[in-house]
Amino acid sequence: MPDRRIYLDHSATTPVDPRVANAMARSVAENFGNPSSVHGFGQQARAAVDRARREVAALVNARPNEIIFTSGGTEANNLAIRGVCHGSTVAARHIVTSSIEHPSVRGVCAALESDGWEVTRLPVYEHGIVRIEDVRHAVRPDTVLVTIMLANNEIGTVQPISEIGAFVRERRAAGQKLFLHTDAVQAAGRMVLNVEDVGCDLLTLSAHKLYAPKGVGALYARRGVRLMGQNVGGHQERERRAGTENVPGIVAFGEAAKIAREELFERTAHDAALRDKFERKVGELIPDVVMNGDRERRLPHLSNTSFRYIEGEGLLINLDLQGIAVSTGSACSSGTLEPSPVIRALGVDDEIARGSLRFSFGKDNTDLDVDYTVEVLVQAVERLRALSPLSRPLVVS
Amino acid sequence: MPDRRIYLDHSATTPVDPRVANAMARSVAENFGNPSSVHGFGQQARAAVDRARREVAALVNARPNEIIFTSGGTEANNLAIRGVCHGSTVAARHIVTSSIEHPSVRGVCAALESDGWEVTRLPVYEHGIVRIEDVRHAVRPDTVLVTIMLANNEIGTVQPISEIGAFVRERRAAGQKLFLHTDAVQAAGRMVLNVEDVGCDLLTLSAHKLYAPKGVGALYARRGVRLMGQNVGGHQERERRAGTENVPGIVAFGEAAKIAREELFERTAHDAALRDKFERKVGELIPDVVMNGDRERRLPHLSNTSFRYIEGEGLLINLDLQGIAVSTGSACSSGTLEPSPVIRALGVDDEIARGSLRFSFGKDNTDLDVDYTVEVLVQAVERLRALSPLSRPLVVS
Amino acid sequence: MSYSATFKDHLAHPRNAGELPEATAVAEQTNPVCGDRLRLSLVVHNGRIEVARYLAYGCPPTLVCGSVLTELITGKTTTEAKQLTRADLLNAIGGLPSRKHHAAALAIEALNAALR
Amino acid sequence: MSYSATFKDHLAHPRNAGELPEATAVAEQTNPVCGDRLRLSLVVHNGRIEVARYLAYGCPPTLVCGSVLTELITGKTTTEAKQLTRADLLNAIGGLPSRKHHAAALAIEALNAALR
Ligand SMILES: Cc1ncc(COP(=O)(O)O)c(C=O)c1O
Ligand SMILES: Cc1ncc(COP(=O)(O)O)c(C=O)c1O
Ligand code: FES
Ligand code: FES
Repeated sequence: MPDRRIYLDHSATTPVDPRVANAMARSVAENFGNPSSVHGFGQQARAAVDRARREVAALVNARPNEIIFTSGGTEANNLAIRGVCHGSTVAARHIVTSSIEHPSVRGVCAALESDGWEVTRLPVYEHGIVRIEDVRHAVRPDTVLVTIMLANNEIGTVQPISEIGAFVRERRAAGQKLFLHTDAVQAAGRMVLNVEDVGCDLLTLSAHKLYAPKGVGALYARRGVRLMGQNVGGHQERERRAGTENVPGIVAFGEAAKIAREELFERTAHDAALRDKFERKVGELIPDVVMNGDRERRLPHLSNTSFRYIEGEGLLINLDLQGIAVSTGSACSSGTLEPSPVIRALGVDDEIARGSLRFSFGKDNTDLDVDYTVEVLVQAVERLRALSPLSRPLVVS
Repeated sequence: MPDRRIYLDHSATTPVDPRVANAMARSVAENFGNPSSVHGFGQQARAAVDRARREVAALVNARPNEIIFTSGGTEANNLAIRGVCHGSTVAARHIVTSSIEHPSVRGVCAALESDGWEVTRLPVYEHGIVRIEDVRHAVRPDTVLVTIMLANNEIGTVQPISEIGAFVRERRAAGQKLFLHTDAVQAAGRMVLNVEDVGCDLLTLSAHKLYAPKGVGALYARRGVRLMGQNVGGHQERERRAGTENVPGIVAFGEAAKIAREELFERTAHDAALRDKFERKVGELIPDVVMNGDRERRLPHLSNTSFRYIEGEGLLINLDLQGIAVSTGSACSSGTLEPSPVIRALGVDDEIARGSLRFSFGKDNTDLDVDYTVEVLVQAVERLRALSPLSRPLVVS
Repeated sequence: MSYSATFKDHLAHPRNAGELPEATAVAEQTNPVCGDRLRLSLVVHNGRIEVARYLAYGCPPTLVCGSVLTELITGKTTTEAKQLTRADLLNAIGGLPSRKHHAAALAIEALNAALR
Repeated sequence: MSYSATFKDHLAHPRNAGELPEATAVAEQTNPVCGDRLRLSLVVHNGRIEVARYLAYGCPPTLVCGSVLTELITGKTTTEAKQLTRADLLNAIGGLPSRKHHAAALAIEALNAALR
């Protein structure tokens, strides 16, 4: 293992904040009761879950009873999309989504498609942003759900969800049973989130992107949204998500949500400063790079950069050997042959798509981390480019 | 809060073993990477998950790649039952189950029923045990799944799953696509479990009944069982359960499984000694009690006792006020008006069903706990009986 | 289902539990749905409830409603007592989840039957 | 996707990277599915591969197959080299997940093309 280890993959997951780890450890020791139990041990655990629910609600300006705890962002996305579609009382069977959703949203939409639902996937053009006109055109009288992420996990672009929300509300005022779901897993803790302003009916969160542990997430479901439970057979979460609650995970999530709210501006400023410095230095020191996604409408902590002539994974492993952790595409699609569908959706050529790396900064990164990373990166890119046939014509003697 | 607190509700959930809590805390601090990430942080987390998988597999004598981690027993039951039914390639739509399943199994079966599946619920007679002849009669050529729990959560009775397993294998040898699922949430850590001997195709586990934290469970799915994933959109758990893994929970589960295996005989002997002493003293000191469920074929740690003339919840709260935690019915059905369907399935009268309490012992309980509990119980039963009109004829002047 | 401290106190220390050999009025009501039962014995003298006792079988809210009811009515005239509503009783015990309101209804019915 | 130490070493320190101005044989193959590319330059003298160089574009297995292949063939006669199979190459690099076997196939194809 290298001496120095630098974690620049905060969009894949974040280290657990020691304050959060403490809250969790305390909960493991003190609140081991089953929140469904009537006795004191149970009620103590129930109270801890309720406190956490208030904190998570506050993070997105929701009411506590609009928060459904799940096992993570993936489950929340499954519950939101299937829950609305299976719970729909109208005969309509059409969904509108984008072409750059996280695999979990993509996966549920594809599953519904094979059950006979129609799915329209909107383009995002070269900047990686959906156009509101496209949403207006795509929504039909038989559309039940629009599901478009708040911020993308690979390129960080922020989608015009408030505008989409306003449009969906218009349609609903006109009598259509249409709902808006947005996956805010990457946005939470990295921008101000307010479900009233966003105007969504459902919103997905995941704790482990907020310096809390993996295995817990939440779905905000606006009061009145009809949602068919997916995990059934228990009265937990007001009958919308059966199963004994992950009490320590939920307590940790609550603590992390509280800190994320309190330290939001500090964190975003910190991350953005590092990210911007990183991009400036890379631009200066490495030729033939392409920075993917809109420059402005994006999350503060993320840089997605393509290095021409080389492929991302070889570069990733070279960085990893020097202790630097980054990613290609989403962690979930790693290990597939296809270049990232998100980068491809930008309309770039295959080489750019395959040559992209995601650097995502977090609260514990430092200026020195950036310097060291750029230094290592410059050398690794050079080494791999020296190996690449792409820049050199083939001369057959 | 009372000075002395005695936890006798180990079937609802167990306190986390300090060794398990330590393993979990270490994992939170050290293995925060996303197991799907290619870099070192990710691979370290992946290795931790794999180690835990081996331990959980060993607990039931399965192969590691037959273990699917879930968010708990409820999700594992949902995945098993829906997964097999939705994954079935034959036109058949019939399920055989028992009338004393946990609400999660009951709930999924009911959900499938409203989707058009046929469900046969087998009686358990006065001892709370399914008869193998009934299973033989109930299975039809179009039966896809038999789902019967290994041990019941309210009365602790152990079902004849090996015999059922042998029968299911016979039918499969004869060409029927029939599978056997068993919910072993209560059995794990309390009896020897071996999927080969049990002869089941799917088996459910939940960590928090094994002195590990809530929010993690597992489904054993025998190699070759066709299972349609329910939480979709990610390649985790070999495409059978999408979503970033609950790494600390899984690590804790692995540690708890290891300890449960090592200390099984100690623990069962300890629990059985306390339970037997408890039942003996209650029988001696309190008149008009009925002990529910078979006396022999049951888990070692659990006593389900009905106190005639009084109702369980009032008694529960009286005990709770003195620091003793027990339960009525399953934790999950608490808060409903109906007396426990499990106790009712024994064919007892309403008064016995409503008067039942579950005392479930665990590794940290002591002899003194039993003495104190019986002392408090004797008084509380007397107090409540003094209040009960049931034993006294109504004399209208 | 978390009960208030007052509620639990009534459960652990029921007030006025029992029957009255010298009762001038006795009534027992059973809830047909859940089987909960409440028996009320009163000594009414000069139109005033001088002593009240109850017996109850059923869920905690039923037990507590009996206890609180006897406290409420002791010393009241029968006319006053007849005006007691389910809502008054619910207020006195600090509220109940709505699916338990029928426990209060049972107590009021028993009272009215005893006063009839 | 966890790669072996040897594998990573080849990735960090590719052996025989580059081209040969004095090459007697050059071939480049592209995988039609994924676009991975391997270019091989050889100096063959008296039926023996005296020097081998490679360039590669693509996933880590492709880069490593190029590096390991050049090590394997240097010093071999062309007859010997022609007998090298995909399996030999996979063995030499310590195995690959099956969906990456086509990286080894690409390397063997490039070798055969150069020796043709
Ligand atoms: C945008 C987005 N949605 C959903 C998820 C899934 O959340 P989880 O990892 O908690 O399953 C992730 C992260 O993996 C994500 O980045
Ligand atoms: C028999 C049985 N099955 C399933 C479950 C559900 O498991 P979990 O609490 O992990 O959702 C429980 C416990 O609640 C149980 O006792
Ligand atoms: S259960 Fe009906 S009033 Fe108690
Ligand atoms: S992706 Fe095809 S060989 Fe590398």
